[in-house]
Amino acid sequence: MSRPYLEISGLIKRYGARTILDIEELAVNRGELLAIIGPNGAGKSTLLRLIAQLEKPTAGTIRFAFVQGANAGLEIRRRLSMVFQDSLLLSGTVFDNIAYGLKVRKTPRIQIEKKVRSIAEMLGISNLLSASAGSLSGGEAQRVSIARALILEPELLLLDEPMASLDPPTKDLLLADLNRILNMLKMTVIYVTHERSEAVLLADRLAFMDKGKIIQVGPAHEVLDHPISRKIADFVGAENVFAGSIAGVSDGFLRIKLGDIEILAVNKPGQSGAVWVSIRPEHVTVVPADRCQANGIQNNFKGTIENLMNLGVFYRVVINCGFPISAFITKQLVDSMGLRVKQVVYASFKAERVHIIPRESEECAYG
Amino acid sequence: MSRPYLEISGLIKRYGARTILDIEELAVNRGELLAIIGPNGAGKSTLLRLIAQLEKPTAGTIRFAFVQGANAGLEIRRRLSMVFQDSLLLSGTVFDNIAYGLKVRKTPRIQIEKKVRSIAEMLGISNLLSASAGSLSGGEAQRVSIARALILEPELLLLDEPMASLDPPTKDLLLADLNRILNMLKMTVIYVTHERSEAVLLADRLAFMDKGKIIQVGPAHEVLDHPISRKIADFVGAENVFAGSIAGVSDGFLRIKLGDIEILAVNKPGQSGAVWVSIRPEHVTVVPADRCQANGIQNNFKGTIENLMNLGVFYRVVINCGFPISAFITKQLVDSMGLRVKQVVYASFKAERVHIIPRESEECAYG
Amino acid sequence: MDLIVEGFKQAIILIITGDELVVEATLRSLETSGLAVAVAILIGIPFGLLLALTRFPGRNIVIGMVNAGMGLPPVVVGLFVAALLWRSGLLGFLGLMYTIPAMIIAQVIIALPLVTGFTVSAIQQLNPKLKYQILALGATRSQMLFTLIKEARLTTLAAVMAGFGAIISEVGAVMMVGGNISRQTRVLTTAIVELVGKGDFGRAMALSIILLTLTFAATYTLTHYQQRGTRL
Amino acid sequence: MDLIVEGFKQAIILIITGDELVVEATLRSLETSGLAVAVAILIGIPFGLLLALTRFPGRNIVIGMVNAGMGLPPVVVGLFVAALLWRSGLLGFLGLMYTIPAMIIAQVIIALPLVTGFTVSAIQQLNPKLKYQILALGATRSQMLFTLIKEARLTTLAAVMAGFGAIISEVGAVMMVGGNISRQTRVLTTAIVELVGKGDFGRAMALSIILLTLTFAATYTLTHYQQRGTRL
Repeated sequence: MSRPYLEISGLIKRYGARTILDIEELAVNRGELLAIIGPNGAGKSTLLRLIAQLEKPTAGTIRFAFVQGANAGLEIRRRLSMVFQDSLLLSGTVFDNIAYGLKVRKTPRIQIEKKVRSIAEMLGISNLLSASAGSLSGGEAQRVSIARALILEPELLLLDEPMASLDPPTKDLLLADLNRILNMLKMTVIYVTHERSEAVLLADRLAFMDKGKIIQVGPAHEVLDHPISRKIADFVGAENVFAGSIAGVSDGFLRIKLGDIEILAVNKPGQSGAVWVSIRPEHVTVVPADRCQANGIQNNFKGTIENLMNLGVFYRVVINCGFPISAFITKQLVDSMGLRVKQVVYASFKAERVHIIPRESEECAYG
Repeated sequence: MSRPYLEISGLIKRYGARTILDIEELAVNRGELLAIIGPNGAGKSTLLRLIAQLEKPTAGTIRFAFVQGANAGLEIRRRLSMVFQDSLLLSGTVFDNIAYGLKVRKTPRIQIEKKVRSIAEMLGISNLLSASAGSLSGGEAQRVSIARALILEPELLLLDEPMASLDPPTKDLLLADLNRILNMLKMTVIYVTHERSEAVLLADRLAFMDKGKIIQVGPAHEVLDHPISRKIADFVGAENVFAGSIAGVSDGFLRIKLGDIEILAVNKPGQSGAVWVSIRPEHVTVVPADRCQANGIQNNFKGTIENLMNLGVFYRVVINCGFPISAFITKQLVDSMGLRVKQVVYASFKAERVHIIPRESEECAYG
Repeated sequence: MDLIVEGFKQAIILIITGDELVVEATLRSLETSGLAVAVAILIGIPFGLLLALTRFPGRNIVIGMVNAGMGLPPVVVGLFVAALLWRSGLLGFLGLMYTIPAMIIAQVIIALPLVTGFTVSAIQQLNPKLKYQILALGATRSQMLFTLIKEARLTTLAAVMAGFGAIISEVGAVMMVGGNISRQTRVLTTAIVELVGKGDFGRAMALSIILLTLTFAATYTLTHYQQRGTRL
Repeated sequence: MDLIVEGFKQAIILIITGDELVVEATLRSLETSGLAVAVAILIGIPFGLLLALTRFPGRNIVIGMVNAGMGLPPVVVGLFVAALLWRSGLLGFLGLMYTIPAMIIAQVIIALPLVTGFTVSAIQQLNPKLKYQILALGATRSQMLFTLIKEARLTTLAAVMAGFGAIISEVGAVMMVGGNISRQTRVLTTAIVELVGKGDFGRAMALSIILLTLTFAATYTLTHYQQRGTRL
């Protein structure tokens, strides 16, 4: 197999005595979109700035498949481009802004004209080309900023929370367009965000950063479904996380005690002691207690509905079964089953949906 | 029946020659939460400021069930309270901030102490009471701001986009807490937002404002499912909106032509001519073309999947059936049916789910 | 370098030994500018609050005048005060020309737009919705005013410092209306000009050191509080 | 009121008829302050860019000195320049005391911290990430510098205006090192002080009107561009 497109090793960045970034290994493959998520201050933006050669690392190397040697400044900068949270437009027209990167590369005027028109079309801003950059709305400005980066046909596109300043309807539209364009161009992309929904939508692979370190990295669905620490579980929206301890094995299932209650999980070797148990709310089904139950589901708990929150397309139903468990249920199901607060229901989930996180891993995760 | 708790009539606000607000009638009932949604600049905040007696209307009256007379200044201000988008904390400690409204009312110190502790508990900020207001995070500051308003036990609570400055995880938590607290206190509330998700979650009734006017007001589900204009339909997230024209009646169903295609809707008297047709994406079901179809569904269109967007709990599936139709499908269903891009499927929706908006109504809606 | 080094040495000695002229000019400067800034505060802060918080016809014109006043060359102020207080002037009968009150009048006119203007911007730097928030929490109008001043107190202090710094280092106007009369109207700045003319660099430097100490104390307070921020 | 009204009438006549003293002082002021501000621009703008965009040991001390310099009383500048240029001073052999070059030197020292400081804050008012964005679009380091100056050009112009306004209305330093010598070093401000001392309010007002026109032109440009905004 060929070596990774981008390869980071032993990368450290310190400001004075504070270590902002400390990444042992990270690789990005050609054509993939790696999303980096994590709380504010995790070092996500610093990592992008180092990759973009905008700051120098304290130690370590960043190697690109498309340039000889490491940390080579302008040469690398001219092969990639970057979009920031603020649109950072220059004074002048939208055309001037989109053309900027080509102008500094001394591209002939006639070629600039052609490329600007084509990229503006792609982002739906053709009608704005002669508008002043200062007159744009937030969403338009960010489209210009993205066009300004894409026109350079970068080997690697770095996006630093590009949606974070937009209001939700504007963001939804731009996100859908960006998804379409990135799929079409098959560009290699690193996308930094603290919004899990953006990462879920766009990412091929997902890296979770915290306190300067990459805690988990893998295919997006794997990080979402199998977070390796409590903190990641919280961040990727695994709402049902409970402290428990492994009590033994019965009938091939792992028995986990949460206080008085026992949950069955798929048995994997080497599990023992104190654990976090997490069940994603979309994997919990709810049926009224007077109906027949689905068969083949190992975990069934009787409880009363404590809260029904309408989240638009689906409801969050919180059921108190001795412990509070959340389920996401479509509006249609809630209506058809006539669910209401204080109703007695069964909350059920399969043993294979129970994800186990060793509680020792906290020491590592919270650093 | 008793008269409304708050009753607005003929309310007009002009700044110079510009009319910012022009509301013929609006009533709020005791104990309900009325959410006011609409685009920026619709006059939502101006309306709240007028209700809160912070500005004087150019014309019209605002009557409260709990005070004699209209527009009575301090007396009314002391019976309601308001939370803004920015937390607007005063210098000093969190305690000082929460206590402010009681202090200006000369409440005895011992009573203030007790109330502050109890309200801080409710909002989960007991541990912050002696912290400096300047040291808080955005979410904490907004909790203090809400506590500062709730401690006054207002007859009417006005909330002006209280979540708009918070990042999503912080917002989710605060929104859930606010939902719980407001349900518990059964307070009368007007909640202004441009985020439909907040309105969907909290509102008993929903008013849509645009250009200073209230365009539609009614029970939340009614406004969401039966928007009376294209603009409202777009705002409340009815993604499938198509221009069509009524072609006649067959078998008791209304036939609507969209280009070459015909859609069946429930027949209501008095429909004719040019219309907008809207089908909420969660009402569209998708089945692979090789499977048997659900019966009893009037509208079935064969098409190919153009796009599959992972939105977390569910997918948005865009199907091209000659016209592009979006469907929201749970992740579980997408997985179990093995849906993928370019697959040929049936998109189906019931006639009763087709919502019709007269196209003439645009003149009125867009003013 | 001789003159500067020698002057500096002398200056230190003069300050330590309490040279009569040095002490006289320092006290006169503090007296004049201190009184002037006090008067400017008493008028300028309430006036600034009024301008920042109320809307009345002609308000923009008044704000424009305050801004213009902040850029008014002191010699022009000196000219007008002199023309008023001159023997044959409108207020000549008061006999104030070449007295400390004349200098105070000129300095008040110089400092007033600064104090007023800074107060206006101190209040305006507060979030404009803060006023609404305070009222919506049930405050009366005067409770609201009091709370706003409390919130803007640091920036308002900066206003006072800026005014003091400007007038204590000003020379043109005080020379014109005070006349730099020994033991009567001689202040730090006018004395420095006089002493340099005579080639007495030692005394001039002693006075300069004192002047710098006073102005930097004012400037330091100003930037210190500006950086601590008016934001909550 | 007589003195002011009469003086104003006379002033208008003197300006219209082109009174010799009025013309002389005006031209001398424009010449001196114009040259001084030109020198301050040539040194201050590149120096300000350097301070805003690079990090070097001692940078904070230099920025502190620039800020201190912005609050330096002009009479203190006058004292030091005089001590340098005095017959027995370090540069006394140049014979510049009481000449226009001496005034220009003093004015450059007064204007330089203003121009430098405003340039620094003009660049710092730009979004700090703008520099990164420009580099990330493939600009070379000098292309980046050029683009930043272009983005900050309006605020930089304001810096120049502030410098010019400060030195043309200053009186203490130019009097000390220029001496207000008729037909040689007499500028607007020193002439006004002299004329008021003589009771010649007509001429003093004529000069004041010109001075006000010049300073307000500068202030107006300043606020105009400040309000148009340095934000994109």
